[in-house]
Amino acid sequence: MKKEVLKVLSNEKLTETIFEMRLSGSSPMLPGQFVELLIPGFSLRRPFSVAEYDKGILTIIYKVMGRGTEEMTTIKKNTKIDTLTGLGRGFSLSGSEHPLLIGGGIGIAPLIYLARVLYEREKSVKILLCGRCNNDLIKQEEIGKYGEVFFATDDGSCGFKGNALEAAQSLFKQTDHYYACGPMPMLKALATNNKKGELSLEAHMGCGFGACMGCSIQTTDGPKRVCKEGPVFQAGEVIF
Amino acid sequence: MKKEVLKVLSNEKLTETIFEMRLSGSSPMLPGQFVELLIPGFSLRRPFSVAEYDKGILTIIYKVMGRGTEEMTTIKKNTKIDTLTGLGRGFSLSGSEHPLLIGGGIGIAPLIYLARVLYEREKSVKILLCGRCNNDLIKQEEIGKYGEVFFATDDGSCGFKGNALEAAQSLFKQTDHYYACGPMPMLKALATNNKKGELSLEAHMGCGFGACMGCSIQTTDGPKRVCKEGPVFQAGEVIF
Amino acid sequence: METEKISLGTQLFGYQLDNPIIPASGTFGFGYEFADYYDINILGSISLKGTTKEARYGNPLPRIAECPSGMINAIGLQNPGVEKVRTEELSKLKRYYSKKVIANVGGHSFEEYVYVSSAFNDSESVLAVELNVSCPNVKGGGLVFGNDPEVLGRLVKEVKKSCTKPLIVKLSPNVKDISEMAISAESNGADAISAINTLLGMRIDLKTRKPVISVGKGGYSGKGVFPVAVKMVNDIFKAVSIPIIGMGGISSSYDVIEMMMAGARCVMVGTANLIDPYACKEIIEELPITMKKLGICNLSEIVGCASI
Amino acid sequence: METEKISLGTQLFGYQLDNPIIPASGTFGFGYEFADYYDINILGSISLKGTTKEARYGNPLPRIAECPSGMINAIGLQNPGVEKVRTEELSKLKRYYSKKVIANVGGHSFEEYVYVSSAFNDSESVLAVELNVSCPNVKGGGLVFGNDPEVLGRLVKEVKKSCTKPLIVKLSPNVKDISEMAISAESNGADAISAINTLLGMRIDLKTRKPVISVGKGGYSGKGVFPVAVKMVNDIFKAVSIPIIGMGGISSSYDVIEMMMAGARCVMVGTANLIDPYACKEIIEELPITMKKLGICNLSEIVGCASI
Ligand SMILES: Cc1cc2nc3c(=O)[nH]c(=O)nc-3n(C[C@H](O)[C@H](O)[C@H](O)COP(=O)(O)OP(=O)(O)OC[C@H]3O[C@@H](n4cnc5c(N)ncnc54)[C@H](O)[C@@H]3O)c2cc1C
Ligand SMILES: Cc1cc2nc3c(=O)[nH]c(=O)nc-3n(C[C@H](O)[C@H](O)[C@H](O)COP(=O)(O)OP(=O)(O)OC[C@H]3O[C@@H](n4cnc5c(N)ncnc54)[C@H](O)[C@@H]3O)c2cc1C
Ligand SMILES: Cc1cc2nc3c(=O)[nH]c(=O)nc-3n(C[C@H](O)[C@H](O)[C@H](O)COP(=O)(O)O)c2cc1C
Ligand SMILES: Cc1cc2nc3c(=O)[nH]c(=O)nc-3n(C[C@H](O)[C@H](O)[C@H](O)COP(=O)(O)O)c2cc1C
Ligand code: FES
Ligand code: FES
Repeated sequence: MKKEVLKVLSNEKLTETIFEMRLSGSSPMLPGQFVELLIPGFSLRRPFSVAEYDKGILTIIYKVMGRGTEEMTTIKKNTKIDTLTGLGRGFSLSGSEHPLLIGGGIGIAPLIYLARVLYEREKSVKILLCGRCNNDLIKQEEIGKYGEVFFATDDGSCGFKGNALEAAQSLFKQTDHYYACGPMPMLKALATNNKKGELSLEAHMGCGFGACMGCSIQTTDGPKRVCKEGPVFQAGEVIF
Repeated sequence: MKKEVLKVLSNEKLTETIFEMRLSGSSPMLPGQFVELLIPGFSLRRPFSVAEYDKGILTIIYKVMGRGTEEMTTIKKNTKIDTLTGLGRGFSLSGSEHPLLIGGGIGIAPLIYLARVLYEREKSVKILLCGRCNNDLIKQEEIGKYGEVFFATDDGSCGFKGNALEAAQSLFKQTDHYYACGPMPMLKALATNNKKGELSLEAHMGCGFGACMGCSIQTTDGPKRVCKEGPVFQAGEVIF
Repeated sequence: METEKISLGTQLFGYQLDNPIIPASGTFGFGYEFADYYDINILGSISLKGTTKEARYGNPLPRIAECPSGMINAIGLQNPGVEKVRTEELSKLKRYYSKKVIANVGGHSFEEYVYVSSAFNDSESVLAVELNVSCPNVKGGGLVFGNDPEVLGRLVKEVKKSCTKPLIVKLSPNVKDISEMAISAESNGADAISAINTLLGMRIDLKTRKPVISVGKGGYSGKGVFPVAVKMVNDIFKAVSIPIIGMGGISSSYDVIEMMMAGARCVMVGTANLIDPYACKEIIEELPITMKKLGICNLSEIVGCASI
Repeated sequence: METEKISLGTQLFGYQLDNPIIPASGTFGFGYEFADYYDINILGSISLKGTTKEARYGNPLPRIAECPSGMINAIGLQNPGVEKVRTEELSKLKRYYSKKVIANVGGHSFEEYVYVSSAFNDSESVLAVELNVSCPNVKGGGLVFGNDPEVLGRLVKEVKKSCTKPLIVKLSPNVKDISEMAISAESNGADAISAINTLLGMRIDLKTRKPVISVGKGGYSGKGVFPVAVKMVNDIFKAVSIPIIGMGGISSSYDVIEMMMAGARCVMVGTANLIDPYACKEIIEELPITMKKLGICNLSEIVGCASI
């Protein structure tokens, strides 16, 4: 963890409710790790997964969910943001030659960086992007560069019509390890069905670096903090 | 009273602890009236007398006293400030042909605008500037344009050595009406000695426009609000 | 959802309020001065400055201290006395405001509360009397009426005997259990509860090394008290069935909705008026937009919905 | 005044603290993890996470809700149980921190408080035990130990019989009169008072229309509680003569000085650590500069100076 002042390079709309912010000045980040931004006017920091990282430049992709993320959309280029970087432990990067990445909604964000790193390590990467409709499936092209991409939408507007678990069933057969990020019900369904994977979880956070116990989940190995031992957990250890 | 967003044109150091800020976009202000600035990060507005006003451009002169005024010194050109303008009732501008203006310390600020307006109305203006030392006697040159200026300092570093009342004694004889602004003990001494004048008072304010009764003083005519019936009162009516 | 279909109306004691926004006592004077800034007829009602039997100057200055997220006041109930309020202030206000208002009553003894609250019996423009029970009981040795349920119950019963207007009892948050107080007020005849009054607070001037406020302590209000107010309003909601007027730190339409979800039928806005004289106007204008965003058609559907 | 002549030192139970800054319980874990961020030996002492007899997971998520000027938590005393704390956590901390620490003790019955607080009798690195009396008394029907002076007095007396460490009683602000509680603690043997614990608060999620916190309410802390804390510390200062450890919303060296002027001998910093992991370090570095500005040579000269 480092406390750093990052500078906004850009803050652009990707869809009606999803934005991409690029920030410079960040210490190195691993796929699956997250940062916490202090948005002026708000008491607690907002946590976001790293969606890309390259030579000090950090990208986050965020969805407008409440008043904090709404305020974020108004942040201008060159604004300086008090940030905690390098938070949490990321995804394991070795162990599987045929990984499957499953992203649901804004949960796609951390998989972009993960996909690139696995691709650069010459893994054969498959990626399943899930959402309610085509609009949710962000960054399709970019992700396509790193592996074979599959789609699933609730309304069938893109790819398979159905939920993540249904879409994953056939892909599970072709992989020995999956990485998933998305809404809790999706993660629960996946983990119940297949324990050979890793899940990136969310929790309301008091601190983001292990001090407050605000984010502790129950695991087969006792309580663990999403912000410190996580946000990535083994699919088999999380008690839902 | 108007709620307006003013733009900072300049914010410059006059002495070690006194600054001058010029703001554009203000509705007309009368001498003795005040404005309230909302400084980001602070809950209550800060009240300041108008030190000059000309065609929408408002000048305030402020002394660093605590954390709010300290923060103000860091405000940059072009910053927009949420301001209440046109607060309070100002000095009476007619009635005397030979007015005497007495300013103590930062209390000199509102007398600059007052001096100019009286001068333009062709009054024969005398101005007594008082302070602990020469450094306190700001804007000597500017004020000099509007009338005959006298000085008094506690340490004798400029003009008469002594306090405002002592220095005023001989000048009182040459005037039928005085205007005073400065520390409470000075105003009390003047008013006790000579009732033919007006005093501009200060008080901690909850609102600045008459809603909270936070600033009520006792007068011979019952309680009056510094922010609404004041900040200028008849020397004879204030109960100290 | 169409913004036009959104309804802000609510009822209090059978009287229709156009919206649930009421400036809180002590932060809006006697109302008429705000008519210089906007048409105050947009307000649901107005709670007037706390009124006592005799005119009061209140506490020496300073009476105000800033806090990181609000302010402390110790005005000490400055007011011109009930006679002047009833005759002069109410009729001045009537020139600018055509709806009914709430008379806020302070007192330092049982007798004073009874006297002042029944003085409004014949004031047509008074919708209800709001009893501020946070004042110290001078005759009772400085004890506060507002933190002993038994004493509060007796006070409410006494006042109800002679005051013919609906009675709102305004509770202090400086208690061990506010629902106990609400229950005592309700069972002794209160027609509504308003809450919260200010939390006791103190600031010190680091240069003089003395309290900022002349009398040492005062009442803390503003954004910083909002979570405490929401919790207490919800406690009261679960304890009584009379309507609740919620307040404490409200400064936006979001806060209004949160307070109503906690259990408030309408809300009062206090400190926000002091920092921004247009606060109530802005909240009233924002409210339908925020309701639309949140899918709320009718405010009555959300009152107390957050109770678990 | 020379910055070098400024002294930050203070004494607690005869033990010399290099400065009055102590991270508050529950906001600094068991301390050692902060050693990754800075040399924690600069801290006056550390108050450890609240400890109970058995390991506890605490409340379901979400346990955290944001407030305009602070936060609400309902962790529910997650901790690994006193045995592990005494053996593992304390020895891990010892590797990074050479000074003595404060063991914070929670409990849901008289027996549990007595058991846990005396479990530290032989822990050399424990300077004192801090009794968190805001926990509900499960056996006593959910009543809280911390809001009835008589019950609190009995608890303190019981604990003092077997706990050989100096005893700090940490008071809850959710009471009618905190000085009553402090007097009861003192007269039953408490060696110091710490205050304030969190204020009860609630936030509602406007989209789900339910409380943010899984269990509904929680404890409000952070900048917004500062004026309440200053007032209560001052009330306690006027009521008792044992030392007071002041806390509640402290986030700068100015706040430290204000809390000490209200009556605190040393202070604890809580929520500020969560928003800025370097908060305590920054405050300790700022403190001599601020003291110089204000003409304070020695912190002991200002303790309680604002009492009027
Ligand atoms: C490890 C981690 C990584 C995340 N990565 C991303 C990402 O890459 N892109 C993205 O869009 N979102 C991400 N989130 C979720 C994001 O943090 C929330 O959507 C955001 O905090 C909501 O803030 P708000 O002010 O708009 O919402 P409000 O509901 O107004 O926020 C109120 C409070 O609740 C907290 N909160 C609300 N929802 C969440 C949530 N889902 N998780 C954690 N805290 C929450 C806020 O931080 C704030 O403290 C991540 C969350 C975590 C824990
Ligand atoms: C009508 C009026 C006109 C004024 N004109 C000027 C002026 O032209 N130039 C100038 O330098 N100062 C003027 N002052 C005083 C100025 O408002 C205070 O010095 C300033 O508010 C201090 O703010 P702070 O945050 O630095 O001090 P802090 O002590 O940190 O402020 C804490 C709180 O106390 C209030 N406060 C502290 N001192 C005063 C005071 N003397 N009067 C009112 N509120 C106070 C602050 O506004 C704030 O709410 C005027 C005050 C009034 C009432
Ligand atoms: C300056 C001021 C004066 C007040 N005077 C009164 C009063 O006379 N009677 C009363 O019942 N409450 C009074 N209050 C309390 C408010 O009506 C309200 O209960 C409290 O401020 C909490 O709401 P807020 O946080 O929105 O201000 C006063 C509050 C302030 C700030
Ligand atoms: C996340 C969190 C956990 C806490 N846990 C404890 C605890 O275990 N024991 C305790 O006595 N106080 C606990 N507290 C209360 C703090 O120690 C402190 O009394 C309170 O937060 C007020 O100080 P602050 O405003 O500086 O945070 C906790 C506070 C927070 C925010
Ligand atoms: S958010 Fe504080 S421990 Fe995880
Ligand atoms: S400051 Fe509110 S009435 Fe004067």
